[in-house]
Amino acid sequence: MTALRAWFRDPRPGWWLLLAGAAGAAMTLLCLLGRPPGTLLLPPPSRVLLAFSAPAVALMVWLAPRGDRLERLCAGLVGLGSQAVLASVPDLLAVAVLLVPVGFAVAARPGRRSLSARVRGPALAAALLGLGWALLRSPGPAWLGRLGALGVALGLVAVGGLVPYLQEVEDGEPAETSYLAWTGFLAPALALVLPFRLLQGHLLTPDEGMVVGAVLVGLGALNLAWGAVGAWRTASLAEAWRDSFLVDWGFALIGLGLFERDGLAAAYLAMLAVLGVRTPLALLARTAPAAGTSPRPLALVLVVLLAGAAPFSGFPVRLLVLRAATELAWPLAIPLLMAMALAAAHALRLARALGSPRGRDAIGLAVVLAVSLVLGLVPGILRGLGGI
Amino acid sequence: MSLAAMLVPPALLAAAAILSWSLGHTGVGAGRVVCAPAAWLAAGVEAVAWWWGGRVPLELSLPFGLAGAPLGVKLDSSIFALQMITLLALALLFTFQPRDPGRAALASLVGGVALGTLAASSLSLTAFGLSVCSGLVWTALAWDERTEVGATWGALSLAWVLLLWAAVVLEVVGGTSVYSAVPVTALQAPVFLLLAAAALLCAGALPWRTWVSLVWRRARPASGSLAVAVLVPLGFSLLLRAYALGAGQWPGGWLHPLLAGLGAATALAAAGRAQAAGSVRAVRAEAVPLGAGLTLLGLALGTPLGVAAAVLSLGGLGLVAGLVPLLPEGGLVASLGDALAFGAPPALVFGGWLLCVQAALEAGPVTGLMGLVGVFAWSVGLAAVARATWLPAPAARSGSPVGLAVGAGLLLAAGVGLGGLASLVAAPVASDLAPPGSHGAAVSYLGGGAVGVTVPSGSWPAGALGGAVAIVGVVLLAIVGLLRRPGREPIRPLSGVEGEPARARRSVSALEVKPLIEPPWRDLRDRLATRLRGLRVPSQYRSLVRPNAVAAAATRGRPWFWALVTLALALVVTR
Amino acid sequence: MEAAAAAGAVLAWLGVSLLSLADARRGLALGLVTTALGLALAAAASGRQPSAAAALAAGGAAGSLLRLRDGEPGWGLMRPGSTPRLVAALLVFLAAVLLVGSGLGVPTGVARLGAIAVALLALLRLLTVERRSPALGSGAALALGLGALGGGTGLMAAAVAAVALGTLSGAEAPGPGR
Amino acid sequence: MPWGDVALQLLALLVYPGALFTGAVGAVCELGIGLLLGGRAGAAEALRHLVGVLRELPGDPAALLAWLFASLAACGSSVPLAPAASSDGNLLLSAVALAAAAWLGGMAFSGEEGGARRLLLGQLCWLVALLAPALSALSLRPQALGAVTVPALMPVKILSGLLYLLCLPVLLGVPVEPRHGIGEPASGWWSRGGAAALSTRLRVFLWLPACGLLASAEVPPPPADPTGALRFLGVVLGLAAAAVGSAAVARRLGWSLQLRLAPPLAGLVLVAAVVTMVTS
Repeated sequence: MTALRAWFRDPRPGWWLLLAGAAGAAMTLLCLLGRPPGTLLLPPPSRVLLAFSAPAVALMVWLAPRGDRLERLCAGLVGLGSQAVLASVPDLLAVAVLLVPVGFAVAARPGRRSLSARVRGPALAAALLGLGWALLRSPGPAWLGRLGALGVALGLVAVGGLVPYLQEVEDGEPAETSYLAWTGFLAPALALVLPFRLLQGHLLTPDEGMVVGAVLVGLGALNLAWGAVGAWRTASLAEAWRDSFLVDWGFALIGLGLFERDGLAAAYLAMLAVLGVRTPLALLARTAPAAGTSPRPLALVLVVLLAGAAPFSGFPVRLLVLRAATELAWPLAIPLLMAMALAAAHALRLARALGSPRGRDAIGLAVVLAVSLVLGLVPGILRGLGGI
Repeated sequence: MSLAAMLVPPALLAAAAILSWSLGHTGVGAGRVVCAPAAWLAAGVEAVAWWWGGRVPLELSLPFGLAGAPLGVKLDSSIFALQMITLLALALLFTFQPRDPGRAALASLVGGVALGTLAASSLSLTAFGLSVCSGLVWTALAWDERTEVGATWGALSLAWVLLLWAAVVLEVVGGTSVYSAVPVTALQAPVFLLLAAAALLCAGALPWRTWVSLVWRRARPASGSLAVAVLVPLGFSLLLRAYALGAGQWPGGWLHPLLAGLGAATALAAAGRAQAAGSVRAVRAEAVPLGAGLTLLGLALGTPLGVAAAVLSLGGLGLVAGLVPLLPEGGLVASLGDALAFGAPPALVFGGWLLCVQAALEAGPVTGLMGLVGVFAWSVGLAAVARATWLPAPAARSGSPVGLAVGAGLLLAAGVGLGGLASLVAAPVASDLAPPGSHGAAVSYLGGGAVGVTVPSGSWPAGALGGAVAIVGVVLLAIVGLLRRPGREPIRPLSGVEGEPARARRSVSALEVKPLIEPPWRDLRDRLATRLRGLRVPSQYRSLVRPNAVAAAATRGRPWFWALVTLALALVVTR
Repeated sequence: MEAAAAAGAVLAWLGVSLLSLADARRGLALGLVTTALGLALAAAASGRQPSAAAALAAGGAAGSLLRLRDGEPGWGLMRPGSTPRLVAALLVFLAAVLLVGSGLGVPTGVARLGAIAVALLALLRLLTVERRSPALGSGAALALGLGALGGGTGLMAAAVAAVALGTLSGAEAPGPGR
Repeated sequence: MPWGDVALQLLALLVYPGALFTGAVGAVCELGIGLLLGGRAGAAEALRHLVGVLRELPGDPAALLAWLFASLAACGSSVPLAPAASSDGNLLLSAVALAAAAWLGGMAFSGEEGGARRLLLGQLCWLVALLAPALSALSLRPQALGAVTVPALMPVKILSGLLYLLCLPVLLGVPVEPRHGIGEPASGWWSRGGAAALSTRLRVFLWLPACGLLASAEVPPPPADPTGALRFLGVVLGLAAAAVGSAAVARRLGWSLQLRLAPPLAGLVLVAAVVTMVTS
């Protein structure tokens, strides 16, 4: 304990943050144990996702300046707990309700934008998800069910802060209060459980299923295009990083929307990549110095990673989502191909932003590369672990 | 033994990469010392094991997958030929091009991955390998310098993405992308076109300036030559695989003339660029595209002779990829090297191109005309070599005399031994991939032996006459070297009768040396780009079309925008 | 039962309308507690577990009490510029009626009407408000409204959410870190 | 390794119809030009030129390689009494070897791309003339093409023969630029400044392969005996004379006959070849 304190070596954060951190850790533990039974049930894919989230939190703490580490650890534990709860609560309406306090908890941390500005996205997501779910289950005309299906699909998109529900990005905003908290950390948990919740008990009529699928695929393609072009063309580097998340999310949404085995597997791997690779890289990009004139090979390999090329995490996602799209209707693959080819363009820029990391950053980068390699080379094992 | 031929060469290169990298980190700069022998040894092991193993095709499938693709490797006559071509080019480059340990390790790793990709047993695994190769090659290029890496990266990324889609379509239509298991009917024209597009992008065999030309114009050609040596055979291997997938045919007779015409156009365009180039390096940069065009011409014919000729021409390309970077910038030796690379007899390039054109002539009237275009390109290429001697030679590189001797020696030896190569390497590939019964067009007979090659339309006694020419040529050059008078301009003894100093001609600047033929479409791309840049939304519509305003509203998290989108979607789904 | 459910729904709608028209701590607290009581009444009348409904009411009440501890003092009702919110309150009720439609004949449908109205109005307020205290109040109302749409788990979660939001400070932070 | 074949081919390359024979025929042609254009003085000028070529040869690798390629081209055309089997001939081999030899001369055109451009244009048209009959007959064996007397192929053969004759002076480096005014000293055909000197110097090696190819591809193959060889030599010399004569007349008349007529005629030959291919 003393060694831990010595490592953190920082003033004690507010008691409520310590408490929240402890609560987050406890919630994570409860969700992992499935206690109380029936109320909290963590599906296998979410367990793997949680296993990928822990290193991301650790990296965030590790990269933080010494003075902020304990605070970051507490915030990370709260995030971990929230992620576990969102993934474990079987009732989607309860999930929607819980999104509200989680959204406020994230928005309440000090930041440049006001609390109300930061909480709008999660609040809208919660409302869309909750109302959509309620309409899906309520008796009434068919259009009401379709409206509910739309609400659920848009709710997922809004939770991730994706197009068309993008939130404002500001340079220098702390990671835990920026878009990263939702797009890169909390939303993947929901994205993985949502299809299972929807498919369990066959709640959706074919009509409603078509609406959910079409909205997810359509918005997935939109996010792909937006992310691929935006990350390449936008002036702000922070926005470029956010847009690069949109590319991963685009693949994931399309995979989810296809309601097909390979598509779900692609979404699962894409979410793991977001948590295990993209988010840590975005965190590293905040601390790494700008690229020098002669980049080191490690930084050059990053371009390959960010472009989604083999042998890194992007390749199996692309293979699976292409397979799913081609099985359903081959023209769906065309926007996917265009986005895959365009990813090569923005990868150069993002990698340059990571520069030539040294010391602590270089070690972190090596770890991320290793994680990405595992995801890229043996996705079968991870699919087995996730039961997909 | 076939197993050794399949597994040992890539393993050797990978081990050399690790060793070189480790030595580099311990401060021992022994990259070349480790990687060059590994490449030669890998080539030796592959050749010996393949022949000793009785040249029996072998396929090895592993129970687990790699990156979502079934993991398996295979070795047959075509893979053996392509791997040997790659290995010989790599061995030349590793031996005679200076590289620090890190770069040598990366180059060796690229070689190992390329060999593995060539041996992949499924199209999805090939796409995976091509993707890895592209990434590593990009890393090697960008590590040296940033020029021309963007275009290369873009082309190669597009290539592997297209190939991935082709593999996926095959899996969806045929249930698998394993070459030996795909039903013949699964290879339909759209899949083939995807595969061909990937192959041509990868090999740079297109009628405009591709990455293959661009990477050789860089100040540091080492990584560029590595990329060419590895990726060009890899690209052509995809077209060879297409024959295997289609049981000796491509899906649709129209595809053969289409790609053959593309090959002829590629060769002609490359020759046109070469004769208009502004520097010796830019001329040499077109040697591989010119050869790639003629190789594609032969390969696309679909006849056994065409396939065999393409394999031999590809062999020439591989050696050229290894030789050209070792040439000095100017002088007689450089000109001779250029001439061999551009198809002067009796080198392997000449033999391969000769057979490609003859195969085109024999395949039918239309392809015969394409062959004539190929001969035009060949002739213009030779003219470009002559014109290159007028261009100013930067004193940047002196090349590697020993490497040049070894490379040129290999080219000449392979050219003289064309008959042997044809009967032992090329003919088996042709009989495996395009059996005589498999194609409706003229089926040519290719006779090979120590004397030379014989085909119905005309023979080339490479061993006898070519050997005689090689012997006499070498002897003559040796005599000239001995007899050269002191004070005479040493590297360019092409003065006129009046002894006009060559230096005076060398002072002609690149700008003064005009192209021999000025094609009207030379600056078409720039003109089109200017025209496109000039396009604007008409002023009266600018108030309606404001994408920037929409983008700004979308990215700033405006609630009214969210509400608008949600309402619109709600209206759409409830209608 | 139908009458109780209808009364609860109307009470909830009145409460959330009050919340959306208030800018100061007392108005917000009163709106929140009214909303919670109305929703709890409607939920109980529509046959949900009484304990869960009571928990919802208790959570809402606790949240509203906690809201009283900070934020702008006074009631702050119907300040200049609040007319659009008043109009929105009416329109949202109509929209909720449209969404529930044929379900209005049964207590469950009526309860859903109130919950939907609360959720929509609270969301609208949350999307347009700039200051912390009203945002927290609207957030709590949103949670209550969404929770009231579900069963026992939803109601309990809503109660927890309302209390949790009540614990967050409504005082405006100085400088950029508001 | 069949050393016997190598020895035979070495003999063919160095002696007949290779280096020695090529040089001899070239020398005869150069002297002929001298006599034709300048009488005794011209012949003396040609002789001086040939002696100069011989003197320069040992130290001039370009000239030596050109001679070697020209000899290879000669071996590629079917010459009677050649030591190697005449069936080994290959038009494409000869064409490429001859083009390489011509461009070794073309290396001297630095600073005056006009000459090189002319050579390239002429060479492309010459390739059409050489290969158009091969396209129709689907063969590149000279003797096979020469033996073809199918009426359907005759128009292509005749047109391509004419085109070949038109291009021959350009290929050989015989001056074809229009030269106004009557009369020209024979020296103008050899010592025309440094740039073209090399190409002029190498011309001596190109006469036999260039004219021999036409002879073997257009004329029915002569019998493989001394009379056949003499007949072949006669045809070669006749073609050379025709080429020089046409060039000289064109210069006198101030026309650029070859450069004006060759491209359209090449197009015509191609069209005729395509029509023949389609119809036959």
